Amino acid sequence: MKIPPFKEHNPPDNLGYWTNKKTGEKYGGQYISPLLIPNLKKVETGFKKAMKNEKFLADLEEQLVNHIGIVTPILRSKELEEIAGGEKKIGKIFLKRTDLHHDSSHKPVSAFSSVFFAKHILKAKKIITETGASMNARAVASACAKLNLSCEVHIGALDAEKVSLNKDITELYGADIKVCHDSTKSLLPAMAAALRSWQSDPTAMYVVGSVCGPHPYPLMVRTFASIIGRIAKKQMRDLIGKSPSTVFAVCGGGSNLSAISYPFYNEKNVDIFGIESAGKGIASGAHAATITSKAPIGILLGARSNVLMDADGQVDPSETEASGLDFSGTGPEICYMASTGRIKFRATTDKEAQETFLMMCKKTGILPAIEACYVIHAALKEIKKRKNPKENHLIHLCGSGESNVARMLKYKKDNE
Amino acid sequence: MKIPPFKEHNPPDNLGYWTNKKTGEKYGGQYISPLLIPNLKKVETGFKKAMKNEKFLADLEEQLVNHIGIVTPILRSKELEEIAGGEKKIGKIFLKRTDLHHDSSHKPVSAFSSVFFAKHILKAKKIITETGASMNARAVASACAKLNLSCEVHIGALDAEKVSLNKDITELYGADIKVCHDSTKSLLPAMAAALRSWQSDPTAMYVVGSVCGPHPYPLMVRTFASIIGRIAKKQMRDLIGKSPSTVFAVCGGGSNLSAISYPFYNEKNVDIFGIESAGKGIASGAHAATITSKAPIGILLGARSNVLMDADGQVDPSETEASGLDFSGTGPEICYMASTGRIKFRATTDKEAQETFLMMCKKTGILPAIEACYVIHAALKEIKKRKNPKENHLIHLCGSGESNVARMLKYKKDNE
Amino acid sequence: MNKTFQRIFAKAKSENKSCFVGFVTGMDPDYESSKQILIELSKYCSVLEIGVSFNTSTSDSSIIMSANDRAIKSGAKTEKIFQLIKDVKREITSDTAFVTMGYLNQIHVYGIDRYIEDCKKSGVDGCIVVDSNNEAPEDDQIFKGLTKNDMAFIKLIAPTNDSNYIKQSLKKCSSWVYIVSYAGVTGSKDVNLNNVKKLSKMIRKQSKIPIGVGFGIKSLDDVKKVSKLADLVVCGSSIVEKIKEGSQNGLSNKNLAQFVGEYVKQIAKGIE
Amino acid sequence: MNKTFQRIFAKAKSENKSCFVGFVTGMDPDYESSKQILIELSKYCSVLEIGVSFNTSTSDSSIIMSANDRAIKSGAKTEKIFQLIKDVKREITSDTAFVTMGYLNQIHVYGIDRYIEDCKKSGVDGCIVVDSNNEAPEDDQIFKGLTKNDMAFIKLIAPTNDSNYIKQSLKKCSSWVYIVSYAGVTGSKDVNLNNVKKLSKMIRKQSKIPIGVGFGIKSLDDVKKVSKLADLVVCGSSIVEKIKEGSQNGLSNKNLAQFVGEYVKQIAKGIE
Ligand SMILES: Cc1ncc(COP(=O)(O)O)c(C=O)c1O
Ligand SMILES: Cc1ncc(COP(=O)(O)O)c(C=O)c1O
Repeated sequence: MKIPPFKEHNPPDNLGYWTNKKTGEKYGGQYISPLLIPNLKKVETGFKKAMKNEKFLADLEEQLVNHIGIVTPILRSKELEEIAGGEKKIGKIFLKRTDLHHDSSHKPVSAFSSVFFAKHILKAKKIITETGASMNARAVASACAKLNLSCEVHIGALDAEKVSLNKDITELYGADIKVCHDSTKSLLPAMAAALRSWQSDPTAMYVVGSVCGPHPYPLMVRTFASIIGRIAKKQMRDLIGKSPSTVFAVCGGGSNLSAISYPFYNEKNVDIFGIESAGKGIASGAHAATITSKAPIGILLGARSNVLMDADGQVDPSETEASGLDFSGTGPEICYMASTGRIKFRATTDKEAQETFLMMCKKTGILPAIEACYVIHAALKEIKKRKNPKENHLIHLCGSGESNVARMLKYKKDNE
Repeated sequence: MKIPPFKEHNPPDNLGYWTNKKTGEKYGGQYISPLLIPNLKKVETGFKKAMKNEKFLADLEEQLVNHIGIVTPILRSKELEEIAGGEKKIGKIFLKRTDLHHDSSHKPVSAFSSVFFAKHILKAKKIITETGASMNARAVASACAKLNLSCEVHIGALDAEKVSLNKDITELYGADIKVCHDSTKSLLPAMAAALRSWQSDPTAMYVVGSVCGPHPYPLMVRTFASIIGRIAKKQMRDLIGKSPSTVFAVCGGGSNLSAISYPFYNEKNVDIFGIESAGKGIASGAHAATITSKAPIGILLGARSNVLMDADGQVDPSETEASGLDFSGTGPEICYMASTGRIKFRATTDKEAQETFLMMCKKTGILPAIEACYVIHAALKEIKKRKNPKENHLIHLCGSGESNVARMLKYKKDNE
Repeated sequence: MNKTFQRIFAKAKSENKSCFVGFVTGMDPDYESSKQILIELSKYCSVLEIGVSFNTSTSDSSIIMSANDRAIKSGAKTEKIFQLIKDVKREITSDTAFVTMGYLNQIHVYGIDRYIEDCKKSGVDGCIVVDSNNEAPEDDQIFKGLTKNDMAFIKLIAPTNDSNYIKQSLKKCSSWVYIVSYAGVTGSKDVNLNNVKKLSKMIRKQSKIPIGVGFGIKSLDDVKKVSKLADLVVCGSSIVEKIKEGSQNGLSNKNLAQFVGEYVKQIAKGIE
Repeated sequence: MNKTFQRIFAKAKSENKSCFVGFVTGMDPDYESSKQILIELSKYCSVLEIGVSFNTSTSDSSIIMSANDRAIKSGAKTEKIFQLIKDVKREITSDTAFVTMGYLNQIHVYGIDRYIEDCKKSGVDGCIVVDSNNEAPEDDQIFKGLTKNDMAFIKLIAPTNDSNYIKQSLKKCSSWVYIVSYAGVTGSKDVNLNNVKKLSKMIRKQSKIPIGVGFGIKSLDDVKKVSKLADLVVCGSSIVEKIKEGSQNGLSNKNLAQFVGEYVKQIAKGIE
């Protein structure tokens, strides 16, 4: 398959801001200690160079295709169509199967690309990253193993104590896991710890797990990840002769959402939906729905974006069953796209996602990542509401659920 | 990708025998209680019909491509070439990445095909299968969930007690798991229990986990599974303009070996290697190396083939770290191919496989199924010995190691 | 037809009765007890069917599988089963027929010709080989060997078998044919008389061969009913269960034999 | 230049000494103790740098992060830090400069203009905003607000920053500039004098602004050495560690203040 090349059609300005022209609100930027400014400039310059380096891009694509297995199928799911009311009522439903990637989620695409970039463009010898549920750590550690770079992973002490398949795999891949005892002992302080570590070691490169962090990370990650959407768009053309009517993706930091929807930003006829975790319900306050809960703008991990925080600016911990969505912010470009209304947002509760997980297993024979169940639930609801037999719906099935099995089997048995 | 159609070039006779012309020895057949004969005849007739049914074959292929994700990449592994002595000394090494399949191994290909066949050709409403490590059960249960058939899985009591990711996933897919307390409480009595259950329910269909069992199972499973090899062969042509010099695959029952090597049977220039588990060493007696240990011919689970057994014909339990290879027999066609010398056999000890597992994680960023580590070790050894820079080697990386993580991490820590 | 069966059938005919067939796994729970059980059972059974254990049998119920496990644990081997039969025959005077029941792998490993020879030597009258396919070369070899040595090849026929299969099977049956009363495993369901009637009819169209019926016969009443339809009434799982029960209660040797014998005596009364 | 700093630098110059800057996280471990600590430290410090806690700061060491945690737990909020400064200033007579140190998010949420106003009201003399990018609009706004209100905007400069970055930073620095002695986090390594020399040289080429040095200064000897090179010597992590040590040993309020003061007194003697 010939993969369409990347085209920039939502560039930030030179300082890494996306500005909402109506409100004047800025998203993104580079708010970081002066100690990290040179590191970021190196990444920025390197990234610009990389995107013009044909050989780099070709080599990277070759590895993504043959190692990450990025040309995953798009599966038409008659089972889900049935559940939503039948093709004759609601049209067709397609699943982009990035659960079939190496290391079982969309994450390895940007993780591998970033590490490949670090090795070949920046000539770095070491990668620093952070992790919550270890999906990102696993992907980064895998890339480091293959590309022979050392890998340092920061993880909150609470997350480190949890039994975690992905964490164990990260260890097998040879990563050096640093446990962070700061603050909430979870993802956010681990991210801060990773950034601090990078501050001490400018020859290393920091890799972020989503479209977050200071400029140029949000730009770089979505650019790398968008190969998923470029392929999906082409596949939809091959399948139905045109782009889908809707694109649905879950949104934690926003990488899988931008990964699949970015290439459709300019297509007005394609409705794009980002789905957040409403946790125990938005009203309960225990959720990870930054956008849906209308969280204010803050400056988190180096960028302006919507942030769950209290009146004094202390960041509130998010709460959700999906550890991959357990994040108090959202990537700046996504926040910008939400502010313009180009991406519409919905939120699914943990309970709804858990029920969707069981449904997916039993009715479709697919073991989805729990993260993906938030989007599937919301998509089915939206599709039922749209009730348009002429439509084609594309849902990003962004991961496989091996690491959710123990908790979900317990949930199943507790609720039988 | 246009997948080359199946061509029969090693047919058994009408009774399901492959006969070694030199020795007169027969492999295969249909040794089963008269109660099962009608069930088998139905499968036999159905299978013949199916292979001529263009629509069935096209629909099946469509599902295999889009649901199982069968067009997995072939990855050239420079890391393994380096380890074997460098491209300039040993040529090129390619990995067929069936670890990227839905449900993470080669098994779902024949499992899904068999269940699809049961539904559309036999109009069965229920599937019966057996399992050891639950890799097969997981794949069959997934197919049953998607195709809306009920699924009954027989598992030995000892296997059922083991913590097993695949067993839990099988349950999530909605399978009815029947624990079997007979005999060694492991895979073999579970297979017998599955066959007996089928005896009681002729409207169900039995699905076997490998190229074993009474005729037509060995024929049917390798025919379905060979799509892997058909694709791989075409991919190798696209990559290097010809077939590889060698094909390496691990051999438990033999399904992944026939899956990849079948389409090369007629190509004399392609050396085919099957790799067994030597467990603690062939001499120790604690192994699963039916062919390498020169096990005699027996009649196991309905077919003549080489069988690990004592002087009185009681089947000996196999012993190996790889639960997917923990089987006292080998499929009849494979035994036949071993007897003619067309497939050469090697065996790898558990210890060697475990070290290979750690090496793969650390050096290639791939988490292989422990089963696949037996073949990788033996392949590297053989490739080093051949020392031919003009050769292209194809190794079947037949599964992903999520379910091996806990044991392997323990092994790693114990051996550090 | 095998001589012993000839005599047994002739006697049964003269009494206007059918024959009772008792099944046990050889050497369950051990050699000596099994010997005593067979001796005791010979008082009530015209035919003794003796299972040769295979640890990976594909058609036995869990009841028989456990018996196999017990027997193998106590050292059951093919040659020991022959020894057992010889020992039993030495101690009984009744005109009882002996049939072995087993799977092909055991025979194949033992050597088909050697197996038949040893059957002959130990006074076996017929063999059941559950998984011997009519069309398999081994099946032909067994058939020829048994026939040459005046022993019966006893084939199983199931309700799901078609007339073609029945025809093939009957060709190789010389003394009697064994009807399986339902599609399932031994001991799992109740005997199915409708199936028996249907199958008997099909067989009768082709042959006059005596018909045995098994699977699910476990009470006096079952025996009575089947006795009306069949020439031989086979009772297996329920006897094996009794052996297990008795031996779990600490019985062995003659005590166990008596306990099991009591049960067989009761149900064998149903023979009419 | 801010008036307080003007006086402090003049005095220091007259004594041919540099100035000692003591850092604590405001409200660590609690409001009252923190107040007493600041009062006590004012005896030995020309400048008091007070951290405004942010629970997700990207540049603080674990030592400071823990202090932040303790402060937040005891109710630290931006407005309370202003209150604290006011309370402290009310009780001291020394001519000490007060600097806040924090992250942009706190200020952004508080409101930049409101923050500057409240700084002014509570007698703050300057602000460090660790993650305020020179090129960001917020940075301009802060710079303008502080300048207008005669407060210092104190920028950090790291050994890895290039001359262009230094130039940009110096443009916004009115009272002094803060040199980070090594690329790392506070308290993690020893002060790097080579870096300091190099950076000072680069700065001196462009400006006569007083230079402060921090990161890794924790002993009398460190203070002595840095004192020779810099106009201000900043000591943070080691003071914060003393607060932790004292409060873990059960000290609070004046007792804790005295314990910490004792330490600061000792190392501040290194000022030359
Ligand atoms: C499977 C899966 N989906 C989604 C996410 C959410 O991340 P993002 O919104 O950045 O794509 C994660 C994060 O780990 C994940 O593992
Ligand atoms: C990953 C994997 N490889 C290999 C095997 C061996 O099976 P076979 O030899 O039948 O392909 C198994 C069996 O479960 C397996 O799971």
